[in-house]
Amino acid sequence: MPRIAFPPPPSSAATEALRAEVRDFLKTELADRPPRLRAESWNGFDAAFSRRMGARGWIAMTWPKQYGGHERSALERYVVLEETLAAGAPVAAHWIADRQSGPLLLKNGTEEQRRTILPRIAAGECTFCIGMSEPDSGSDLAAVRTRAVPVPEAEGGGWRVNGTKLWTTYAHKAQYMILFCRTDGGTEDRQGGTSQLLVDLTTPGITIRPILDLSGAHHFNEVVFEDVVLPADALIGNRGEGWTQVMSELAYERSGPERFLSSMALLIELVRALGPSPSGHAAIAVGRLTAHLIVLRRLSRSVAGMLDKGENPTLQASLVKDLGALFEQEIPEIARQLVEAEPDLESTREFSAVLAHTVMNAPAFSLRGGTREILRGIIARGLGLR
Amino acid sequence: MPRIAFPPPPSSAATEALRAEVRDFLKTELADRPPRLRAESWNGFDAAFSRRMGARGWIAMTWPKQYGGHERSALERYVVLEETLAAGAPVAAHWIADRQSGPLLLKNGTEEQRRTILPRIAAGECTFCIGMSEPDSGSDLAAVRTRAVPVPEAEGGGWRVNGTKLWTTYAHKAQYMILFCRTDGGTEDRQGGTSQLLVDLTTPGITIRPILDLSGAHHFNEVVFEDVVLPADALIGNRGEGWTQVMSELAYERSGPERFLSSMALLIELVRALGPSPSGHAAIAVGRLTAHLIVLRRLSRSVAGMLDKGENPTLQASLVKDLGALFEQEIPEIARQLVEAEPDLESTREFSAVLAHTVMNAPAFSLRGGTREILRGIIARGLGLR
Amino acid sequence: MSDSILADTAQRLFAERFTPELLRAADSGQWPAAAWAAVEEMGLPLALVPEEAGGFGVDTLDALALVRSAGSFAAPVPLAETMLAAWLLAGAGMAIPAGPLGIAPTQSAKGDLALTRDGASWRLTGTAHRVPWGRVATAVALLVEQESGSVVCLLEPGDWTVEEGRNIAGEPRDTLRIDAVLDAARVAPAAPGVTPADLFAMGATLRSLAMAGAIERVLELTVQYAGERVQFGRPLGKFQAVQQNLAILASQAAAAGAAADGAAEALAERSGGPLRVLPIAAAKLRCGEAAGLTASIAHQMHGAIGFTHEHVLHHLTRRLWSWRDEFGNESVWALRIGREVAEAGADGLWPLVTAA
Amino acid sequence: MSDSILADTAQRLFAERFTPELLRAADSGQWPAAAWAAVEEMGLPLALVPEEAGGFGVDTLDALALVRSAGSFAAPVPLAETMLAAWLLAGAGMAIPAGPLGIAPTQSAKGDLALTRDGASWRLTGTAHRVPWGRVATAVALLVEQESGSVVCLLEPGDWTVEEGRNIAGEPRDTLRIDAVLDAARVAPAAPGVTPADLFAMGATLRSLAMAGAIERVLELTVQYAGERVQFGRPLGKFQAVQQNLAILASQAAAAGAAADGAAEALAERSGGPLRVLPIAAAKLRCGEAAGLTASIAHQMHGAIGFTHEHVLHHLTRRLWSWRDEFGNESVWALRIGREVAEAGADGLWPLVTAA
Repeated sequence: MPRIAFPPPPSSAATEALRAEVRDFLKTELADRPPRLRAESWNGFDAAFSRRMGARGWIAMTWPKQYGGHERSALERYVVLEETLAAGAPVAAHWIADRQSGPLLLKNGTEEQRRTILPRIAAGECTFCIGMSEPDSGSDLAAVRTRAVPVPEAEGGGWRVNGTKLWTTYAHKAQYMILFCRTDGGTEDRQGGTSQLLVDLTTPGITIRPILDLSGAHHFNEVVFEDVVLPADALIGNRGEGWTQVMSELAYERSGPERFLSSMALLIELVRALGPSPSGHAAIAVGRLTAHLIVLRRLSRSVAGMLDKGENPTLQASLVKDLGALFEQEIPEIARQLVEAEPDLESTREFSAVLAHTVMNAPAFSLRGGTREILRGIIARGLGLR
Repeated sequence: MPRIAFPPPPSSAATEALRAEVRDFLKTELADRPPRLRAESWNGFDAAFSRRMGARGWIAMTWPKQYGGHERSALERYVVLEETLAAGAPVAAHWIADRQSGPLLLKNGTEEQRRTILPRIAAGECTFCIGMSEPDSGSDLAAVRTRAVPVPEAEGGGWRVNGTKLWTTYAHKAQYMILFCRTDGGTEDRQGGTSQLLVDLTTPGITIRPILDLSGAHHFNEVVFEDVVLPADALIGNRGEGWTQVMSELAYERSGPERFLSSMALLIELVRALGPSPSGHAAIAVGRLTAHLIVLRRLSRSVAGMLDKGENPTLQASLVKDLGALFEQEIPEIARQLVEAEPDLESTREFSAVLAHTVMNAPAFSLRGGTREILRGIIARGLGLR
Repeated sequence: MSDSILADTAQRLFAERFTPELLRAADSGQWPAAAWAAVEEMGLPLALVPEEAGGFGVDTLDALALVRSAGSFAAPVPLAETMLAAWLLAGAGMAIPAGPLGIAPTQSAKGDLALTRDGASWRLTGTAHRVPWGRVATAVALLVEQESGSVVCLLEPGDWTVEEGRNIAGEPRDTLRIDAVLDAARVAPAAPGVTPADLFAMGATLRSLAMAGAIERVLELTVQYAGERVQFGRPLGKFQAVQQNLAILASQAAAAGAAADGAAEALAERSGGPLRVLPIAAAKLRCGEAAGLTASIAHQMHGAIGFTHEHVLHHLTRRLWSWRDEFGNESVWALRIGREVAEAGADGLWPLVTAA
Repeated sequence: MSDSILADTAQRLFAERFTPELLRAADSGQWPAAAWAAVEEMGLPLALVPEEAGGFGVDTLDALALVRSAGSFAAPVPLAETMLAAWLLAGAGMAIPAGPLGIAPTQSAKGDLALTRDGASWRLTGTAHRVPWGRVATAVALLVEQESGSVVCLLEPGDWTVEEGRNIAGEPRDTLRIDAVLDAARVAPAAPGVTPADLFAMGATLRSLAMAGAIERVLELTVQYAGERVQFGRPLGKFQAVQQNLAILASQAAAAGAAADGAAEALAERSGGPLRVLPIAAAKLRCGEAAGLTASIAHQMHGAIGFTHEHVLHHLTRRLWSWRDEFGNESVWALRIGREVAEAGADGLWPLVTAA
């Protein structure tokens, strides 16, 4: 069996000054943000806030300066990330681009794409969305049917795209989409023949329709492509290597603080509701959750340290994600038994509103970025069992 | 999807007099039986107690009188069973025969077997063991290698048996074994070619060796057959139908009170240790377990009612077993956090001793009679998924 | 009306009326007046009322089964509440108004409501919290504890002002600010032995039944989905990991169903004496626990599909998340059982279980 | 000695000495004297003792790693306890006797022990409960709280009578009835800041490390077994249901390992000031929780095989079941953290977590 090492995370002493700075900033920025909005975690969208984060240099922190980045360490980025998430700051306007699309372009984009787009992301002025799932492809990405066909040079070149993407978060507010689609072969080729394309969402032929989630909120969208023509250089990386590129993105993003802080607002409100002298029962429950949080954070920071050293901790990252989702989902189930309050989005009590939000969103915590069952299959493979 | 009905269990009013009688009997019988022994549940062995149960008419309750039975209802039998198990009475000397081997002989045995053996079981004077598992066949019974070969008439007839059985509970105290073995074909035939034989354990060629369990106790045995010759009428039921016969035994025995009362002694000692004024925390925990127990008992009695009517509630029985094992396994995990006491088999405190016993035995609750994974597979099939 | 005809007719009505479109409309705050009228037309709200008080002579267990059935359709109408209010009024010898009726889902009415003499009339003041569908109620039946015993008060629109609220399933849960002068005809002693704690337990029974119904339906939907949805070239239901989860779902449905049945029996067998509360407490707790697990597994199996507003699943799961907290959550009832066990003592535990 | 040489040498020694046969013998009450002598020969019991006090200058983290390693072999010797006793004695400036040493695993020594002046000497009376391997200890180091601060007492055989006891792993946990007159050389103030609560937290750290080691080993054994054992014509590990369980096992091992590392760091970084207790509390709780889950899954996967006395699995799982309750179970440490969180308040929660 391969040994699954989690080396000690890098010392955080060096980043404490940055942490204090971020906390100060957030304290002012979020002074009026009620817990029920903080509970939205990374789904909170505030373009102005994102611009101010950009102005502070807290987006694109690790990227090269020539593309608007700040060449700071992954650990410094980690500190900014965990502080903003723990505080329930509205990061959605810059978060996807900072976390996923920007790094993809940095690694695989054209020089033109890097030069024009990355600085705008860094400034907090450019929102991305990710076009992955389709009506008949959930966790099974190889089943995508959206297709990009090369347009003959004679007809102007580029790609003609047709298909439908589902569950595209914030497509209705984004400027760009990273589109995962088929350029060659068919579903029988499984992962082969898939590619990633950069899509300017103002391109003609794109229709974005809201998909309301179970609480009636609008985060998701259906994005329909009807004979959408993209330029030739819309291709990111290599034709036919879409799957490989996506997998390497996903593996690295399984273990960040976003994987265990989704219910943080509720945990905080729980502590508030219980007050300074909780019953033994309540103190034990909160103490236990706090212990789990401390350990999860250590695991996550350990993976961050490995990533910073250029290692490939795919298995470790999967373990953190699995543990993190369990923790996030456990919090509402525990909190609701400790405080007498029914979940109620519109309640005058913040605890009730935060509880309602968290109860209704918790099921997604073990779906997004691959279901729990798939994740555990990946872990089993890492243990040498498949 | 097939509807999984659990009809209301039969009213217990008619059996209350019997219940009172059993409680009275057990109160006297078990007056000096300390909780640490009651915790053995159906592993407690006391031949004298079994004889007294027999004398009371509380073994073989539903069998025909001509074979020593008492022709009472399945519901009356259920009452005796749950009362003895809840009280932690030592039933092992008669239990396997009453529950499994006797009914098998009643259904499939020869008239001679019925006439000679069943009355002795009913009297609590005849202990059976079940020879199922083998070194390379755990849950996969089709993999048995113990083989019974017909002996030519010229050489005296009957069966010659060779092979090894493992985990045979109380083989060292039993007079008989119901042996599951192969009479025809090979493992490639899967279930086909297996049969059940009645084995008098005093037959030459049989060696019984103890297998100590993880607490060092001796319940299990290895039983080795070396050219053991059994009479021709040792065959129970039909040659080659061993698997079918075993499955119909198992299905009916998935849902009795033995499937959720294994940790009852600990639950009782927990209530005792907490006293009349438990903390809110402890009261909630005990209240929850009690609610689960009430509901499990209702489910189990509902299945008993269906069996009594001659229905075939295989799916329902599997659900009860799965829920029951979870409940039994949860009790030690909850109890240990509510009372300050380390588990200790030799402790002067009964709670510690009962806790130790239950912690160490709990893993078996979801193994015996088919593992949890296999059980859930059976349930899934019942839902129409396989 | 014969039992199974009632059940079948009601189920057909629910299936016809409580369509996904209607559920969505109700979710956005619309009162399904026509559907309610059809339910009322069938007489279902009077199912718990004895024949001599204007009911149809429905067996109590059959009446309660209607609530379970309505739960399985996520019926967005106060059928259970109106049944309960009608029963309460009938017990007090009062006439039962037509239309959806309200009750207050609180264990103790003390503190929140004050009933005082006002000449020949009475004056009732105070607040009733989270009254289901208070905004459309044609009347509200409240049980108020007085020195002399429990008293039923019949309130009519105008007796209260409404502050609208909702549970997370979108069902109205309104706060009624009450200041009413009630003439003698609208105030009467409750049937013997009926206390606010009793009414609370009855409410818990109705919610348990509704949860059991919803859980069974969620199981059905999920098994069906797993059989149809293809991933990685096979139906989901062929994956062992999915099968194991669905087996757990089925066991929760079984437990919830049996628990709710037990509560219904306790309620049905009552005749004047005190309610057998233990089976009811066990049911509300067990159904509440099953509700959470069921919702979680069903969403896990449905994936993103189950999260869309268009899908029927969330009408059921959001009700499960709401109902498990109404009329006492798991902790509330567990504490009640736990105290009873502590009083019975270690050797009283098993007798207490067999008597439940 | 270089760090990894120490670790490797120790591991080789453990593997060589703590064979299944030795574990079984120890289980039946035999003291593995030769194996202990070899451990002592290597100097391992002095690993926490500073060089200036007779130690070998081992880095604290490396010293603690030995306990984890011993845990993974279910080593039936008081290595952790002797390390702790030696550290305690060294801190008080006392000589460290050879042989296995005992300590008392209680949070507060108050009530159980009384230390009084007896002329130029001292008199210590009372009871030390569940002293690991008390029966073979050549000396026992006890920390007694006095008005003046914590005092270390060095007891020798003859100072106590033994009532033998065992934990469920068969490890000696003896009650010592103490009535001893101690000359001044055997009584000394503890190192500054060292209290019984501190010693208890150190014990919790050592048990966390041992659990982390045992859990890793259980994972390894179980993955190996699943890869080898064939059922229904395939290795167990090819079944999706088994894979899902082993993934959970791996995640528990990861959490336990990281938690124990955190506790070890807190202990290692201490220099005179108070211990950072939060990471230690989190570790004991988290490892304890992982211990239960690990044992349960491992036995589920091993089936009946894991239940036999002959198999090595239970030497590890029974230790996990014992160790999670020693030096404070999950509730004890959760309460401690919970009280600290309540004091910090809602807005202090996150800063408290990042400082842990």
